[in-house]
Amino acid sequence: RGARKLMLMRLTNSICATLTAISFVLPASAQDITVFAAASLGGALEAVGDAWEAETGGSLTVVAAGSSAIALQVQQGAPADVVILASTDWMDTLAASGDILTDSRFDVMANALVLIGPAGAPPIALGAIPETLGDGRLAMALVDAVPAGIYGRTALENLGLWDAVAPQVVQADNVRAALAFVATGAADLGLVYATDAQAEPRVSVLASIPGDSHPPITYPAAAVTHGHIPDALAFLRFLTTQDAQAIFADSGFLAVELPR
Amino acid sequence: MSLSVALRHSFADFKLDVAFDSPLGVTALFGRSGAGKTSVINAVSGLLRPDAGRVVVGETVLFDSENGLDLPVHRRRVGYVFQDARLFPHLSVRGNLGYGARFAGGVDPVKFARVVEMLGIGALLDRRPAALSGGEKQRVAIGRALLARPRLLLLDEPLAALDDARKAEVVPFLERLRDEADLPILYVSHSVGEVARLANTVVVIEAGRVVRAGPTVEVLADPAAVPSLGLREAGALLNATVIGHHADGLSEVATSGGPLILPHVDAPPGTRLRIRIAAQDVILSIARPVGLSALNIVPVQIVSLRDGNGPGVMVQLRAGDDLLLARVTRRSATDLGLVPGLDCHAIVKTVAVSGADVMTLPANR
Amino acid sequence: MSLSVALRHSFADFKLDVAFDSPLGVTALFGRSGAGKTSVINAVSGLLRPDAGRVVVGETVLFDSENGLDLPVHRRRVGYVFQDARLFPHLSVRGNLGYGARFAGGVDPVKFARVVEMLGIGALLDRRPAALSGGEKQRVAIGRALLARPRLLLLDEPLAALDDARKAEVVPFLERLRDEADLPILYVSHSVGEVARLANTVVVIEAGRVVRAGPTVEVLADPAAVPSLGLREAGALLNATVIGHHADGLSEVATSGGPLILPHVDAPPGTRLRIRIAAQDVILSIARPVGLSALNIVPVQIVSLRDGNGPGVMVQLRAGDDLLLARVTRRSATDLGLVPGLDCHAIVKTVAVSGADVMTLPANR
Amino acid sequence: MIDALTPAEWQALNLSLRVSFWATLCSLPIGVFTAYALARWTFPGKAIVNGLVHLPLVLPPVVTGYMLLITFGPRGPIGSVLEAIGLPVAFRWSGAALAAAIMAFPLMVRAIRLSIEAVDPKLEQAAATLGASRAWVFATVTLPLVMPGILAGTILAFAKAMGEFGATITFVSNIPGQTQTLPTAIYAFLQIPGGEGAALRLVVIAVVVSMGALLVSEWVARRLAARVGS
Amino acid sequence: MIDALTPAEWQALNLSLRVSFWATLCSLPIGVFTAYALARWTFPGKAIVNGLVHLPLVLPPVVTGYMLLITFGPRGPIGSVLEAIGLPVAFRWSGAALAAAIMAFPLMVRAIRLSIEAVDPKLEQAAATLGASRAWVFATVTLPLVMPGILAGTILAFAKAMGEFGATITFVSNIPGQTQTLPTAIYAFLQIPGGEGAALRLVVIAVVVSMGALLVSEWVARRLAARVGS
Ligand SMILES: Nc1ncnc2c1ncn2[C@@H]1O[C@H](COP(=O)(O)OP(=O)(O)OP(=O)(O)O)[C@@H](O)[C@H]1O
Ligand SMILES: Nc1ncnc2c1ncn2[C@@H]1O[C@H](COP(=O)(O)OP(=O)(O)OP(=O)(O)O)[C@@H](O)[C@H]1O
Ligand SMILES: [Mg+2]
Ligand SMILES: [Mg+2]
Repeated sequence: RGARKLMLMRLTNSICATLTAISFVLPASAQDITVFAAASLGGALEAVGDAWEAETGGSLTVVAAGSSAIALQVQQGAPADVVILASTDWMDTLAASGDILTDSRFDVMANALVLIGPAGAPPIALGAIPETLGDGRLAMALVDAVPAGIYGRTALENLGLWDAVAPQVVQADNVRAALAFVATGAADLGLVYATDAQAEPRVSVLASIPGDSHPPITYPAAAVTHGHIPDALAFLRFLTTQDAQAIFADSGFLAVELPR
Repeated sequence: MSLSVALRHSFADFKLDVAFDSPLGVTALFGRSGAGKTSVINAVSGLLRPDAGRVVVGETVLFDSENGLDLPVHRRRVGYVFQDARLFPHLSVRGNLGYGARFAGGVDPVKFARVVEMLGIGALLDRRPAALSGGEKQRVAIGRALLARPRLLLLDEPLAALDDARKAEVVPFLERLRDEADLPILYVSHSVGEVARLANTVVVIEAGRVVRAGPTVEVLADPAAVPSLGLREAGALLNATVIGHHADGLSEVATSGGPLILPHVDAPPGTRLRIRIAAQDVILSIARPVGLSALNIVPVQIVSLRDGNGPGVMVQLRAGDDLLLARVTRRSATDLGLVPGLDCHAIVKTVAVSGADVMTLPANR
Repeated sequence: MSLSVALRHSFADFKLDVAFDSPLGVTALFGRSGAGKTSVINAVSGLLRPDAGRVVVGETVLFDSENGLDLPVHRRRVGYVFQDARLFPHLSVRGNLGYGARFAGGVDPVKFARVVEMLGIGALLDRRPAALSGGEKQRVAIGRALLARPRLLLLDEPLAALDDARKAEVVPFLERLRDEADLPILYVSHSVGEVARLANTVVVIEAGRVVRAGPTVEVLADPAAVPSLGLREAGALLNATVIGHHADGLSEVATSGGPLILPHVDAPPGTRLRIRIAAQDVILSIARPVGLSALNIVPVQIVSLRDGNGPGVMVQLRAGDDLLLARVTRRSATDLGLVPGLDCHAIVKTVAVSGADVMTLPANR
Repeated sequence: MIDALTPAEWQALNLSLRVSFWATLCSLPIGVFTAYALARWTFPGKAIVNGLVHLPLVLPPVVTGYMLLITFGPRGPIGSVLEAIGLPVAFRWSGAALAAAIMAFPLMVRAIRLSIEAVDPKLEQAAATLGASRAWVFATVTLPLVMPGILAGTILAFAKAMGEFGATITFVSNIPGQTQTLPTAIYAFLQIPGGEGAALRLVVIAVVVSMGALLVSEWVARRLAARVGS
Repeated sequence: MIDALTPAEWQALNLSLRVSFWATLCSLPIGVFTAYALARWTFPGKAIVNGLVHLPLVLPPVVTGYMLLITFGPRGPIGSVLEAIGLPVAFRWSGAALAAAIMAFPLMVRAIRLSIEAVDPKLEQAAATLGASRAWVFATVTLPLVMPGILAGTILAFAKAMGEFGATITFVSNIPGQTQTLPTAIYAFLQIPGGEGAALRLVVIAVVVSMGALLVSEWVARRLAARVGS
């Protein structure tokens, strides 16, 4: 069954690639598309949607939920054309179960981790985290379950800081909640995405976490097998355009090398 | 219609074991508080499932433990007036009254009006039960049962909370029901006077057992039954026929012992009556007295004398074919030399026989 | 202790406007169903807050709308026996009985035993109210109120669900309470007989208004009060003193009209009594009759005659310094030529005066 | 807050109301039936039914949502049947209503059950002696007397449905106009930088609507009580 | 499921039980008081109190958690005071209990309130005539008669506390041994691919424990009913 599915995917893949190419040449036609995206991308994608609409006249529906929920839902047949997750693991799962067109998968953008503290606090060196923390708390997303938490933990391990701070880590169910711990003063320091830190006036970035201390934080996107593939591919391609990438950059995301 | 009841049931520390038959009409259940009267009625209604027994109304078997027959409560069509009124708090008085009728083909407006009038609840129809007095609640409960077109009426001290005037209005209505609709009635009361008028059969219960049962005339005229019924309530029943009505509001009736003058009886000449004469309302006189305000002087013969545990003696008298009871002091009995066989005169005040003591019998009985 | 009540209150379609004073002891509230008796009692207990009024027990003002005084219910310490028993379903009978005592310094085991014995509820102490019969519930409710050491007893038809034998045990107890504890009692009943014995003051309510109020002796001996009290209940009160007890179980008492023979009175010679003689138990005779089973023949003089709306006439009689009532037919009155001023004889059967009609008065009154 | 709602807010509010309304309405008869069965009957497996009813309360909502997704999803055993007969619920507002109904069910049943248990069986007996069959007794005596409990259960269920989030987003996701209720919209706003203001607006809307419903229910309850009590 | 629990599972179960137990126990008197006030008193602001009680039901749990964080966090107006007097709740199991209690409060109050409203005021009046002050009437008549409702409210609250997740993790995070209850552990497992098996183990544990509590409560309720009814 898997093999047949894979063949089918290949076939449709190539057909669709052609169609996509045509669609870009042809005058804009209405292309309504549904994107299931990691919740943290919601804002940026809304803006992308406006651009998409202006460009093609089609509407974009952004469905924002946790990456795990999206993955499960797509596996169960959710009406998604495109998925964009905050987790490569879950995208791998979808690929393995044949719910995405593997050929259409690519990383749309990237993110970075930063160390935050209360607004106005002076920058510190990473090595000084334990002292700065004292007996205070370090807010992170779930270190075993949520991508931001997993990345953060790996980084701290690679930086040799994990054992020192582990007892003081407070884990939130998502990175925004971790941010809230710092923003409300409940935690002294936090490890969150750069994108989140940027828009929160109650926190300051105290340090950046080097990108090489953890696997790259990327946002993979792909077309859903049971979705409307031509439109999905068209939208995926639109994500690689300058207009779209500019919107992501505005929100603080980092550019990645895009497929051509 | 006949009613036949046989029941056995055990509560934690009370055993009920009663059986009685009543060939027709009204059966009165007497007994002290806690004797088991309500339990019997509950079993007949189906609310209490007895350990064993059989309940038959007319031709219909309501319950028979041997054949595993147990008609559901709502199919028994008993009109049950509970000791506590149990009105539906969410319905108006009107809604309560009409509740049962909807399962029996709708409210008959004529009967509704008659019942409402008799019970004096016309002004209350739109009130909720919570805004009624104790007696008003009880009256509505009576009306509710009557209007449900039951095939058997179960009345558990229905008149206890009512004043005498109201009682005097309700009893004749029940009487008519019994006669016109041939409706069997099982009636619990503490007052013999209330029931003697209605009942064809009297059943006396003590501690869950039947200690006496039989036709009302026999039980009430039996000096031995006096302890069960209460001294003040003892009294015999006389059969009589209306002779005529006098201009001064009195009625004359014929008994086998001679004519009697009674307060006005609302029945045409020829109507057969039953009259209760309380034992303590009868005075005995050796000679025929004169110049007395009592209008009724009946020649009688003493049948038996029975000592009570007080200073009283219960004297059973034969008046024609009927039996009378008189309660006198032992001293009088000695002074007057009362012995069985002695002829003397029973003096009965006309006013002592109240409307509640006179009941009309249907022509066909 | 005295009780003074003045109340005004409006329900949706019922207006209560009553005022009465009773200088001491027991006040009986009479009235037909829905007359407003329970409302009066509720206002005295504090459960109903009347629109205006004043309630004073002895020296204590319970309620005074003018001074804005409204003693909370639990501080009034009224022992209220409700028309519906209102037992606590989660407490055993023992728990119910002891409930009030804990707020009044604990249960007095002697009194507890006495009350339990009188009410015959000894075997029920560990049961829950749900497993009691109607009369048993009411008895427990009476016990609960009595054991709460109240300073005022409010009894709303407490004996309606009880058999005569039980009533005969409870009434003397209330009497003793009244006398020994000087406990004012407000007593609602439909039965004059039940209350005449106890009450010092009678208040008759009709449709929310007091139509008669006054000392029991006066109200009961007043032919005009008969319609309010009910024909069968009319009867006068005689003052008497115990002379002695005879070997045959009868007692002799002296009245201003002459000696009377009564069933045994449980009181030593010299005790002052009050005796109720129902109007319908009195026969009038022009000549002094002989050879009668009735032991009491009292010379009397006719004071007044009053026609009822039936065929009866209420005759008020003077017997010595006391007043008696006799109910006779109009025909007898004419036949015998009864007119005010006429001397004649009142015949009273000894047995017609039951224990319930005889009440002892405390020596100091 | 003072200016009118944005179309997106309207949509979420509209959907939340629709979902909560239908969730409550459709579960009401089942809730009353279940409550009655639990209160009055003894039957084998009663404990299991009781347990099942309470399950959504005990489990983290995600788990309930997950189970719903597996069962009622387009590829689930029940969902595929529903899909086949043209009644799909997954990723529809009807699915959101299903999730809300299931999450609110224990609250509704408990309230109604409690009220049924408080009805004096003596009144039901009285109705039976007057000729009312079991069903009639229920309809004419039990049900009216249980109205306050039903009302309480309904309002609890409605409030819960308005606030239901975890099971909903897991089961039917967060599709604007289809399954994006107020709570999931609030969540979505909270997940993006700078979304707190928008989330707060939605919170206020949710609070205002729910408090309104609550006030109405209290008023109705007082009316009901007055009808019985005086 | 057959083999013994892992230490981590034990820890989460232990903590969940502790949190739910204390949440239920401590909110019980307040719940009874609130229910009584709502059922029997009229006071200004009653509607507001009623609304506040229901709020956690209406709001997405995250929002409640966020509000708790703002109020009871170390910098919050109440949290800072608690911190100062040595009773910190943030990131403690006591905070988890607080969150669970607040989330469960509306359920508890509704159940108890419903029962209080079902108590016949005539019995309370009877108690008053026997000399019982308001407080005594409450303690000796109302309270015993309301026991079934209190029991129902308690078990509802306990079940809700066992399942509470959103507000808890938002308020006190997920610190193993401190604030990692069963639901947060389950949530964490569900977030990683392939975590379903481990999550299922925990779900089963949660279900078994809660059903046990439910059975016990039903048994106690039957005992209570039997005491009053026969
Ligand atoms: N809460 C109420 N609202 C409106 N009317 C009421 C209320 N309570 C009583 N009533 C009316 O007030 C009148 C007096 O009632 P009350 O209970 O005092 O009568 P009662 O004399 O005790 O009668 P009963 O002998 O039947 O108990 C009745 O007509 C009754 O319907
Ligand atoms: N559910 C029950 N469980 C245990 N005993 C009961 C139950 N119901 C009644 N009893 C007992 O059975 C006996 C008979 O009760 P029942 O109600 O039939 O008496 P009753 O003759 O109607 O008395 P009353 O005149 O006082 O109403 C009483 O002793 C009562 O205590
Ligand atoms: Mg009875
Ligand atoms: Mg009354």
